[in-house]
Amino acid sequence: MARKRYIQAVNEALFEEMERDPKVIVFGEDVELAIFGDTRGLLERFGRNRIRNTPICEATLAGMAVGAAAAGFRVVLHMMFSNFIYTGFDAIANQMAKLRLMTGGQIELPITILAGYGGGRANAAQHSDTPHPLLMNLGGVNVLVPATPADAKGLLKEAIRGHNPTFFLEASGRGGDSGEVPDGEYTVPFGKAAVARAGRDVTIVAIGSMLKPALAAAEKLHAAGIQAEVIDPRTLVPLDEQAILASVGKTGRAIIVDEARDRCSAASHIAAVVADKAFAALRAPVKRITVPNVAMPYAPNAEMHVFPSDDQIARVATELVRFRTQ
Amino acid sequence: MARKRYIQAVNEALFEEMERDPKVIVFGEDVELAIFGDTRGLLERFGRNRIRNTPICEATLAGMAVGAAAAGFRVVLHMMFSNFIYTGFDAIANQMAKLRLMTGGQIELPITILAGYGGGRANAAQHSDTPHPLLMNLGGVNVLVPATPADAKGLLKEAIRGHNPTFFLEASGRGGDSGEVPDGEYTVPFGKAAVARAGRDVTIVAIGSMLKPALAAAEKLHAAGIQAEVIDPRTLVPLDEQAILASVGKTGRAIIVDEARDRCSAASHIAAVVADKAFAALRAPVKRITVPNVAMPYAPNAEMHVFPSDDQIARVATELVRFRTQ
Amino acid sequence: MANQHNPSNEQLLALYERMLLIRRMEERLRADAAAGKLPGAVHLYIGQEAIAAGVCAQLRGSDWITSTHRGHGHFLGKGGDPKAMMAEIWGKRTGICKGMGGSMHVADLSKGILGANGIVGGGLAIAVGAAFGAMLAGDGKVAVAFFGDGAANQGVFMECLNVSTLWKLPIIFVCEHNQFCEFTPSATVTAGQIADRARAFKIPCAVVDGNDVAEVWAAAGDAVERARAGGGASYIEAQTYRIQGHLEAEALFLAGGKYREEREIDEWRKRDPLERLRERLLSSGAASEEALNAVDLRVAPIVEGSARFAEESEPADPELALQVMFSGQRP
Amino acid sequence: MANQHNPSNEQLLALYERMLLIRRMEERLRADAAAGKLPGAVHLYIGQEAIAAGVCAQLRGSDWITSTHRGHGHFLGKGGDPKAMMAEIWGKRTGICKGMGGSMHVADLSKGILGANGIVGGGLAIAVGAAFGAMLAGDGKVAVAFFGDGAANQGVFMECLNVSTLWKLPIIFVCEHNQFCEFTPSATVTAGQIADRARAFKIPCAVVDGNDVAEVWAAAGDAVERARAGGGASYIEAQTYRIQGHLEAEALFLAGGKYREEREIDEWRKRDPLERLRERLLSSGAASEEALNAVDLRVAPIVEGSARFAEESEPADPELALQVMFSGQRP
Ligand SMILES: Cc1ncc(C[n+]2csc(CCOP(=O)(O)OP(=O)(O)O)c2C)c(N)n1
Ligand SMILES: Cc1ncc(C[n+]2csc(CCOP(=O)(O)OP(=O)(O)O)c2C)c(N)n1
Ligand SMILES: [Mg+2]
Ligand SMILES: [Mg+2]
Repeated sequence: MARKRYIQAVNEALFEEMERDPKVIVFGEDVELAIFGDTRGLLERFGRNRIRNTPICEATLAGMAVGAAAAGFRVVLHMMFSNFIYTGFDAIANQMAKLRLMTGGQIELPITILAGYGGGRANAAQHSDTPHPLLMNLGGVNVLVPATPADAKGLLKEAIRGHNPTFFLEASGRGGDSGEVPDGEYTVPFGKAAVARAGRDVTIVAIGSMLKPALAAAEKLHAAGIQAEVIDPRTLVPLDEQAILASVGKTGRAIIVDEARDRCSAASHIAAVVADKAFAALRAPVKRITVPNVAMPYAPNAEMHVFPSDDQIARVATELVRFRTQ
Repeated sequence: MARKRYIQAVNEALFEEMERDPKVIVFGEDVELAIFGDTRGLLERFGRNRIRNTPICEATLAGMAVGAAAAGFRVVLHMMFSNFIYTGFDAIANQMAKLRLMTGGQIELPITILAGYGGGRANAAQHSDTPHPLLMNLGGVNVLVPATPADAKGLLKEAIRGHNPTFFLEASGRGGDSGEVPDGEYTVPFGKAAVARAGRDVTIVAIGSMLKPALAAAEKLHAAGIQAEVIDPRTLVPLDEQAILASVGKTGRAIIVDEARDRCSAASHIAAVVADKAFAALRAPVKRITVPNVAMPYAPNAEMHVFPSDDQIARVATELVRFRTQ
Repeated sequence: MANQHNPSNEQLLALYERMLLIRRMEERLRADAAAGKLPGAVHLYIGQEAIAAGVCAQLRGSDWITSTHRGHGHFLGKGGDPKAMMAEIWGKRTGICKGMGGSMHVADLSKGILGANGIVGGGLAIAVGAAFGAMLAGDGKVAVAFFGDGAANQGVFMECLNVSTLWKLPIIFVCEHNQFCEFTPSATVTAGQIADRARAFKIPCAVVDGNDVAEVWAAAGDAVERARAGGGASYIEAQTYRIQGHLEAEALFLAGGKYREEREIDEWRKRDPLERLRERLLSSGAASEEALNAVDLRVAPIVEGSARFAEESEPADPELALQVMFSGQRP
Repeated sequence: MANQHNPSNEQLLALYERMLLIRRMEERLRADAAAGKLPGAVHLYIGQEAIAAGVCAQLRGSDWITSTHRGHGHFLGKGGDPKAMMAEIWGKRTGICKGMGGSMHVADLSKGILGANGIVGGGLAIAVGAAFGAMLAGDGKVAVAFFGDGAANQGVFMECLNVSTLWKLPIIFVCEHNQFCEFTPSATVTAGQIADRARAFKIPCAVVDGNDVAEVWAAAGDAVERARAGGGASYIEAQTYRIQGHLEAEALFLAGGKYREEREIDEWRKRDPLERLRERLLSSGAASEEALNAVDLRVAPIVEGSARFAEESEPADPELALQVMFSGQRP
């Protein structure tokens, strides 16, 4: 184990997988000089046949990922900010997510798409979207939201070795966050949630960037005598329903915290799964703490205002624990 | 009142609003000859300055809608099949849905986008998507899913007179379905659900195309002594939460039927709202009946297989009514 | 032997056979569509056969193609199996995509056919990606993107021209200019000459008579040679005409509306690529009436057999969508 | 009076003042960014001022423009209020967008400024839509789409050229070729000449020295005249150079990486558009040192006042997003 920054973990995963398999290629805008830092050093080590800058043309880049994967490569496409996923959305939603089904399973598309998501840095509306709900609804792509450096490294390696299109979403501006990363070779499997903190009174499902405020809230709740269990799904497609249901089965209370806009969010979906499959265990309403249905404002105070906070999480958790049906 | 086909109701709404306001313009691919029939006759009546065929370039068409609306027009953009929304998604998600917020409210964007959605006609994966969940998550656009000719006409007129970008989604291939349409001038307000059938035992929220099987299921349930209440939200953004909650408050049981893929569907979201705000009334798990997380297969039998059916709805409703917590 | 610009008699005869196969298959589909036997929409390739046949004759089995919603000709041109295609269009489990794709998505990866495509312009970037892969792999493969004049108005076309030129990719853009985008005459939605858009990138361009298979074949030969030699992208515009409606059942959609004159269709029928090739073969003495009739006799049972196979096959496996959506994972 | 191709001395002096205002505002933002006072990223326009100033001088207040992530110059060029812009970039409620948009989204609808844009290429189609509106309204307005050389690789560019040509829209495409797309030299991602892409549509093209405001002004004059006369679209490519980093704080992102030579920047500094104009004014006797100093004295307090206004203003209303997301409706 060693403490590493998130971005360093991502960088290591790329390095190791490119070393391991010459079929791994990386392309995207400004990947050579690594605007986010995650692709740093790859050009020097692997050359322009393995990593290369592209023109700004997301529609084509996403389509090319499909073609290059069909031609036998393991493609890593860097799309920088999540909002640019929309610019390439035709090839993602109509081709990448559907081609395998449409060919009756003739094709495998080992494609990993990296993009930063979310707000909190005054990047304003066009650089702050949290697009996992849209991607989850597409049906043909995996969606990863690793919150720790260790998970980032392990999930990215798993994605690159995988067989299906996979979105690897990094919380924007959190590249500097650090955490313990296992030494040596490892991967993290898809569809296995992590219990980031154990507790018996209330389940907090914290998605991606929301792990931090959720853990902070759990700490505050602990001080108030409430033991929150914090679940980090780590991957949204596939989703570890069992882990969530097991926790709610124990606590009888569920809060889902999601940086996505509320409507049709991952929080909505997980809440729906809980209301369906853990109904008998529920002792209180299922709560979502999300971003309201607005585009992200620019001003930091306005941004903060729409963001889930640890206080808000702690408050809702406390209400749930106190909830009594009449 | 007179019986009219759905497509005729849409056509009347366009006619009437274009007559009423010279600022209403219509453009899109093949609108002059009306591939779906909904724009038939408009060219002859209003000329090419009010309705015109465009090249195939959805990205630009969606962006142009924004510019033309900013320049003072009420834009109706026909995008044919919902999947082509993805092709124009950049301008929709990054511009249309955000420009008003980003300008601090300086701008109004009276834009109505028409598109057919859903499967059931062997149109295969790239012509069968049901995109309302993605649009609902965007946050800056209204989403209408009228299921009857009367609602189609009234909601479309309301949309065209409105102040915000609005998606008007028509179930593909249902243009021939008919129903009673009020005579004379009327509109249907956004955010008001309809009680399509009253009942006391179970609430079935049926979205768009799913109204038909939901009503058929309610009929079957009636024969079996179960009185289902069928709620048609009619508009998903804004969503009439009160109507849904009032119904569930009465029945204690909720099923949401949605032709969208399950994950992060409108069904998920409505289930989440119910599990939050109607928790105390709930007597059984909240159920979603949706399309599984696959691209639509082509073969009619395979398509049928993934589609919600009246039998399935009736079966789930019966289970819910029988549900007892241990 | 023929040189690159003049197909040999043998080659012409092979082209004739391929074109005839496409034509007869399409005619059969036309009849079956009219009879209400086909589940989805079909967009027929009648009148454009010389393009798929001429281009694909220059390709190897392992080369890549991407196609359009009007993709049966490309599938057959590239060596796709007629039976498997027919069964696919019928939505049967014996179909090349097991009934999951249908007419607009016929694909055979083992033959380099990356699929027909229901999104106008959707195949362009996929072909560019495959060409990029071929370049990186150094495997000598070439990619061909077939697309319509309508698709040439999608911006992705320009993006693909740019990337392909920059990276000298082994790709050929084949624009089938059939004068229409659905019910819209192309001239009313297309500014300037499409070829000029490629010329802006200094991509070698050939604008050919798409109803003359020898012309198409020669242009494709040049382009393929250039691509394999590392010379980068080429653009071929094959001028032709869509004889059938945009889709079968067009009349239903039009409901009396009109976007072209019957006379114009008749004019173009006179330039039928198959008829022209037939006459050329006969008048040049390259083939006798008997030889051509023999081709007919070879093609007819394939078509008949394919249709019968399709009709008699089991419907698709309704569970399959859930199984194949992901590789090694449930959806 | 000046003719269309030679600005009068008065006009040149007005251009000088506008360019100087942009420059000084940007320098102030550079300092405030370095001091960590600005919440978000800022992309500065230093070295490109002649383009916004030259083009906008040919426009009326009611004409439309769309801009890019590097949009302060266009905002000021089109007559946007410096105080309101500065406050916006500071995220204050007195900002032109009430703090909701920030640097990348400064917009003033009342002045025809449809907004800076964080999506590369995002403004193109919006301008085409506005031009379409102007054509339909017959109100004589013109739309200008400012965009970068990087944006010219987005397919939407070609789509917009096509629609604008077809419909003879009153639009001017102004490509600011500043040699870079972020940290990528444009030449490595751009095949051929961008102007040729417009020429493929037979759109009149002018490739001008973007650091010579008189050249830009003259080309824009032609284009605006053509647009107003119903002559359709024009393309202007202004060749220039990005003097600042892609964004302030670029060094942090680069972490020692390098994509251009200091020497190259110095070369271009010698072609500074403001300096050149200053020298021209002086050497031609069009303006005296005193007159130019007077301009400085007019501009300085505007900049200072804007910065002070911004700094002293109240933060944005945190509830506002929920109020303005929709018009007349809660989100
Ligand atoms: C992105 C997208 N937009 C619109 C359509 C609807 N559509 C199907 S075919 C077609 C016309 C295509 O014209 P062209 O590319 O010339 O091909 P052709 O039909 O002439 O072979 C259109 C508009 C589509 N399938 N995809
Ligand atoms: C759709 C999209 N892709 C990528 C980016 C990231 N990005 C911001 S500016 C930029 C370079 C733009 O270059 P150019 O158009 O030449 O403008 P310049 O910065 O030189 O003024 C890129 C890639 C973006 N903002 N939007
Ligand atoms: Mg065509
Ligand atoms: Mg640039």
